[in-house]
Amino acid sequence: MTTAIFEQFINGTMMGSIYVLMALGMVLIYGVMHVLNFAHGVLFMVGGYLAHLFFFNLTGSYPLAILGAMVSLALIGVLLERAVFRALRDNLRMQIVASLGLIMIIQNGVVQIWGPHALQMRPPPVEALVRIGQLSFTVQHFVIIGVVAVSVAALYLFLTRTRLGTAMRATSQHPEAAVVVGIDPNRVYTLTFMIASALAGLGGALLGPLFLIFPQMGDAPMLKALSAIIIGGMGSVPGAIVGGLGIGIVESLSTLVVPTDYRDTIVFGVLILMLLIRPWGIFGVRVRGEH
Amino acid sequence: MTRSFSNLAALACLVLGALAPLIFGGQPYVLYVLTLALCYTIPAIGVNILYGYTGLVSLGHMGFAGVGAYTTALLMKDVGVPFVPALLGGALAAGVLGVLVGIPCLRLRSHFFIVVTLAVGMILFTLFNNLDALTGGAEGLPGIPRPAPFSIGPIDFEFRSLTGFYMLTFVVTALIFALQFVLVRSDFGRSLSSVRQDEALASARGVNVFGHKLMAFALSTAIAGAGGAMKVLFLRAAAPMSFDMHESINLMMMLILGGAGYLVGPVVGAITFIAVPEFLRIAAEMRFIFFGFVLLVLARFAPRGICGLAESAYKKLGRREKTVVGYS
Amino acid sequence: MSMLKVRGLKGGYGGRLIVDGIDLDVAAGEIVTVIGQNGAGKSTMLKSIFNMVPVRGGAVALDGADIMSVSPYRMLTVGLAYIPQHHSVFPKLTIAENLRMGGYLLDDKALLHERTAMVEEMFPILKARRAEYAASLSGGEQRMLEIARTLIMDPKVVMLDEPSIGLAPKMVDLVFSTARRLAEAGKGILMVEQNVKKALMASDRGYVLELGQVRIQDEARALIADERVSRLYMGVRG
Amino acid sequence: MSAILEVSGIVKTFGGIRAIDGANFTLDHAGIYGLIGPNGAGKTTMFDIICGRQIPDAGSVRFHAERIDGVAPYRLAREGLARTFQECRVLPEETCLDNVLFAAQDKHIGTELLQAFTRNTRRRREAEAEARRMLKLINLEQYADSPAGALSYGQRRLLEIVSCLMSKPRILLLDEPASGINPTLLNTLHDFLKEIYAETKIIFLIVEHNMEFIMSLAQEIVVMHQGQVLMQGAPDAVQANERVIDAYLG
Amino acid sequence: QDETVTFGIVTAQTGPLAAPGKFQMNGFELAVEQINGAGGFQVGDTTYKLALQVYDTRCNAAEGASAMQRLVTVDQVPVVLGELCSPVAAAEGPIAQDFGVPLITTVPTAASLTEQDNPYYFRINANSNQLNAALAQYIQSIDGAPLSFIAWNNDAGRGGANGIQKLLGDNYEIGYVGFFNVGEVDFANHITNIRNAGSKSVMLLMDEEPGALAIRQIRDAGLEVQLVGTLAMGSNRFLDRLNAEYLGGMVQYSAFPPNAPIERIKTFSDAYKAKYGEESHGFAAQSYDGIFAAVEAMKAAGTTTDPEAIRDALSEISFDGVIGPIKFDETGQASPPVYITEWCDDGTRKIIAPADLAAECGAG
Ligand SMILES: Nc1ncnc2c1ncn2[C@@H]1O[C@H](COP(=O)(O)OP(=O)(O)OP(=O)(O)O)[C@@H](O)[C@H]1O
Ligand SMILES: Nc1ncnc2c1ncn2[C@@H]1O[C@H](COP(=O)(O)OP(=O)(O)OP(=O)(O)O)[C@@H](O)[C@H]1O
Ligand SMILES: CC(C)C[C@H](N)C(=O)O
Ligand SMILES: [Mg+2]
Ligand SMILES: [Mg+2]
Repeated sequence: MTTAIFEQFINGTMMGSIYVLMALGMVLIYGVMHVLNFAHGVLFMVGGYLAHLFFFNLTGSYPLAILGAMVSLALIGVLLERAVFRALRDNLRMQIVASLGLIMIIQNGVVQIWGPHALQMRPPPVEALVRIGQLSFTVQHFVIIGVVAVSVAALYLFLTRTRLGTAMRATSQHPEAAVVVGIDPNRVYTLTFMIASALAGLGGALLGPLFLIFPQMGDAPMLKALSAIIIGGMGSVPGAIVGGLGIGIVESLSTLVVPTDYRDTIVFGVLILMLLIRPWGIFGVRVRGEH
Repeated sequence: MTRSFSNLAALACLVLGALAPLIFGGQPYVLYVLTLALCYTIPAIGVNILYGYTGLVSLGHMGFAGVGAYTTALLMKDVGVPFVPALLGGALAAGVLGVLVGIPCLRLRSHFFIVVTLAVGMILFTLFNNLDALTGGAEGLPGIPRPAPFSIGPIDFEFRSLTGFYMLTFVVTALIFALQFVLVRSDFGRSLSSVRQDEALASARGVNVFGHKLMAFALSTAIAGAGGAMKVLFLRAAAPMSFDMHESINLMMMLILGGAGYLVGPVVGAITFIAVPEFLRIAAEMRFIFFGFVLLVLARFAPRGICGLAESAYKKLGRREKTVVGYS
Repeated sequence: MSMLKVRGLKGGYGGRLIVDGIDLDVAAGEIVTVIGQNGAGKSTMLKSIFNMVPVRGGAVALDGADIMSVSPYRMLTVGLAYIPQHHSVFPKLTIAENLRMGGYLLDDKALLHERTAMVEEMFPILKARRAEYAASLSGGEQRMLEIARTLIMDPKVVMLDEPSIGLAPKMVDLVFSTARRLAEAGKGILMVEQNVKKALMASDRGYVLELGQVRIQDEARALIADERVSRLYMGVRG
Repeated sequence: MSAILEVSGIVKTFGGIRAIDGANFTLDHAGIYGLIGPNGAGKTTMFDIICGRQIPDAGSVRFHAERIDGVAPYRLAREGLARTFQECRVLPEETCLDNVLFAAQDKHIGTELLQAFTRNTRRRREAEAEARRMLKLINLEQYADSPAGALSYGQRRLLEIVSCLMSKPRILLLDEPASGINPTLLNTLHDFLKEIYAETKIIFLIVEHNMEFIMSLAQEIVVMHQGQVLMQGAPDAVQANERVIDAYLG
Repeated sequence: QDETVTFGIVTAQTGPLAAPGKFQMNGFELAVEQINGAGGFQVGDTTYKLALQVYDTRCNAAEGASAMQRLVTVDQVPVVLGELCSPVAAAEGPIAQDFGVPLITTVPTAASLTEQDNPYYFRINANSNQLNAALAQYIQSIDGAPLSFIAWNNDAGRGGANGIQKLLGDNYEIGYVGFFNVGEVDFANHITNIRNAGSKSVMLLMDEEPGALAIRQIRDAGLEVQLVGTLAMGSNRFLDRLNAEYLGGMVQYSAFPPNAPIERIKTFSDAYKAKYGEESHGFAAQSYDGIFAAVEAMKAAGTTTDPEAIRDALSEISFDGVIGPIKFDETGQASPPVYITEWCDDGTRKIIAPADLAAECGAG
């Protein structure tokens, strides 16, 4: 049983890392722009497809493919912010409509371009195995955990140590005041979307090879990430990290004791329970004026 | 929202709806799409009470619709209960579940409540899919009977034909619409509205915010349950996929698109949301790409939904200057 | 010489003109206060000068240069600062980070340090609590921080929208004396106030705004003495 | 006879901050009371506690000898405890008339639902007439059918106060009613409150930083400082008190 | 001058089942191309060309029903074919009955579909009972207990896993049963449980994409179990996703072994490969046969427009399709053979059941 727990712990950490990447992007966008971007999952998926494209058709190198996917996604993020979300800044309702519109366009567009069948790519870290006792994991498992850890650290440093990062936090807290001190909010919004999309792209490029690249590959991570940012306190970066990892691990460990067809029931049941016990999220603080 | 606009729009919908069988009698497909749209209008009215008036977002409402649907379907199919009590039973089951979920969860802050509804919706879907013995599981529940025909005096009512079932759905929808009308125009509706606009103020003025939310949630889940029941009676088959998260999100979208907080928002939204993709069938694989663009355009140019657009057009048309808002 | 020069300014929201042709001047070293009934358009006037309303027209010049088409977030670079009516500190940034954001447009690190040091000397409380969240400051202290923050860019003119709102009497005095210190340092100060008497007493000149237009303009002392002004805008019964 | 409102030993902390630190005061008889103190003294928090919006960590609040701390705000509101908010709250989408009517309506869910199905137009019309009369008193009658969100700051404050009065409270708490209001309009408000008090003898408890306003309006002033009550007394006494001057008036 | 008959098609062109939908469409289109290429088909004195009116159902019951409604009332097709998802077919069936237009489904497997007393409902493919029977029989013939399952949490997966367990009976030791949602691709937790259960064999009830992944993860985790798969896993496309060493010894049921040494299968497979550049697929073969069943029925009924007559003819027809002899029983269910094939070490397949069709490596 302990080996099983260990195995599931590693798997959960790996999936949790992916959720963290997604959650960070969503929490940035939500925190800075108050946009709940349901389309984040399809950006993740596009990341997978682009990594495939870069790997097979352009570079042949997996790290370059990841980089290519991230850069392309960053550009797509800029485009989306400018063309779609900027005009809807203060209209939460229509942001939801628009992001669903985007999901339809992108998901079906991908099927038009790449066909409905799942793609596969197997860069070296997916082929190579690490044996720990009687267990074995692909190297990719650890690559994912490591890359995510580094990205999270980098993002954290960016947000707290740099002028631009501080400006991002400032804008999220008080957009009008940001203008008054000379921050161009549009630039911050574009930057936010760019970073968030690049993170989604990174997620897709990391997970796609381990599993499959297909049009719905972003749906589940998006949902889990959404849950993660909510239990993390909506707008809290550490909350998103703990929430994402927590969901990944709970979901993996739960399968040792309950039938897998009830896995989501467990995950979401735990979520509900947690909210009932700590109604303001893990990291959320209760602030005056909120209810 | 101007009252005259709302009343006018409601009246127009009612008249058009009642006349639809005459207008589209020769086009069963159109009538079919309208019936389906009405099946979504009902739960959308539920969401309107919850979101449009009370300000609570639910991303799991089709789960509650599913509870109503399976309850009604099983009552009619396996127990042989007649339509009206079965429908009420379905609505009741969904409403009771709404209360059970609402009591612990409605005290949560709004965005937590969103995720709770999402979670409850997922859990309900899992149950529909996995309880093979009860719900038929993933293979669905085929063979759900239509309401039995009956006659009052010389007039026969039957529901197997499209026209018959359309009229039945229309009557159910109209009743629920009337309920919505009465509720939102009452003191109760004003209290719900105050909860949406400012909870702290509402409770300082004596509104039992939790109680009102619970009532709104119960009503809205019960109405959704009735809608789900009509849907499976119409399709004569129940499937878990008909009540999954995507459907719940679509329901929310319908309302927003039609115009949340407008009496006829659910009607307009459901018809748009059902009819446009049907119309786009000619576009085959491209149809959801087109539909996606339609949504983007609407989001951009109809910030308060189609009803909002219509309302401003109506106001321009009337040019009836009300009291000038401004300084003294 | 007039530092801030406003001519025929118009501004409003979606089709409604709230500010309707205002002429106004602020010279270096002077405090100018604008008063008027609630809803007269005072806040809108400041926002229009700062290019923060959707509809606007007229001319605004700062130190001789036309700034009509400068984006709000570029205003600080040309020397115009604005402190909105509602609190505008970044609540969950530390005080130091708030000051850092005040110097967002400053690329010169040395200059930034110098100015921050200067401002911290001016407002010692900010230095003492620099690592705390701005939200932990009292209302009056937050006003101080807002003023301090704009000073990092060394603006020529500072516009304040009801700086005394919600402040205890002691704090009000502190804010007005700070304004005086800034004026003495050669900056032009443009204030909007409902605390009319105290504000005018702290000012050099004043404007009375009504329905988006300037009704009266005069020396502050003269306005206080004006019987009609005191009756209509200062609540003096008569 | 017991006091009307009795606050004793209230403590309230937020994280590390002791917003209220053992405050005591009593309002013995009907009257207009002032509550003053420096920024952050805990005045608004005190209001929140009296109205049930915050639950104190320690201490008690009694209203006509009955303990009311921790009772839900809506229950207290139904018991006749009304308040305005420092940041000024109205229902922005409703018209001014509806704002006032809303304050007056019975908010028991059962009654509301009953009303939905048995409309009593006569009673509704009566309430409307009363509401319009109130709006007229504060010069807002021409805004009766405009959404409250379109009002200017000062008018919104007046609307909020009138709404509270419309619910026929037994005690009314006003949080900085004068802030941001033009002095001339303030005179109107001053007279209006005096008039209402003379008419109804309900109790007013008013937080204010505008000394001129509160000192001429109130019969008794409570001074808070750093979460405690510094003193309670007649306006003259308060204004002369050295500690008050030191901490607050400057 | 030729007339054209239009068949209605309901299938998933978008959504999560677009991939199997593609195979289904390939089958339909190949049949149409062949029939039209041969000059059409003759009913009475007229030669008819064939056309398809295709509507997307996204595996959504309401959409399926709308599409069905549109086909029978707007397009007024004489026959409708297709569908992938059982619950959607369940909603389409009653409309077929209401409007008296035969519906021939070619992929959905839920047994209940043909138990609704609906004379207008026909199913060309084996239903879950038939598939399960064949599989259960095979499993009992090997020493595979305890047997574990990893199955899609949908109609096909749940139907299979539950049905086979029932057929195997209470005495047969079951190790672990795990379901996963369509679109999920992480099998780690199932593998852990399978290992814990000490399973000797594992049934994979899913499509080729998750199937390939599951097998790789099972083998990478070092589990030495007998793998039993579905028809999606006995193809060269599947081999491309993995490699032979992962597959050797695995068996799967198949509605259609593309390389079987049977003439009609060979012909079909070659034509399919020529047109689509890949190995043929069972869904395509079933759907291909569906078109021919409809055409045969029209010929027999002597009409292309009278759905009633076509229905009657359909219930009578009997012909050799590529998946086997096609004949509908009184419930509208056909009984094509269910094959069991096994992967050889060189990456080819052999047929091991039914016994009379057994063939060597390279034939499956
Ligand atoms: N964002 C806005 N959209 C539309 N109208 C607005 C907006 N902000 C203010 N107004 C209107 O413009 C008018 C003037 O508002 P403004 O805030 O400039 O007044 P003010 O003189 O600053 O009043 P106060 O002393 O109460 O702050 C008011 O009638 C108000 O209703
Ligand atoms: N929800 C809260 N979370 C954290 N701190 C709070 C909260 N509410 C109040 N405080 C703190 O409690 C103290 C008292 O606040 P309160 O608002 O009651 O003061 P006040 O006397 O009303 O001041 P002002 O005159 O500025 O309105 C302040 O230091 C404030 O920052
Ligand atoms: C692959 C899927 C389309 C299978 C289908 N759900 C069935 O019933 O067999
Ligand atoms: Mg103002
Ligand atoms: Mg206060």
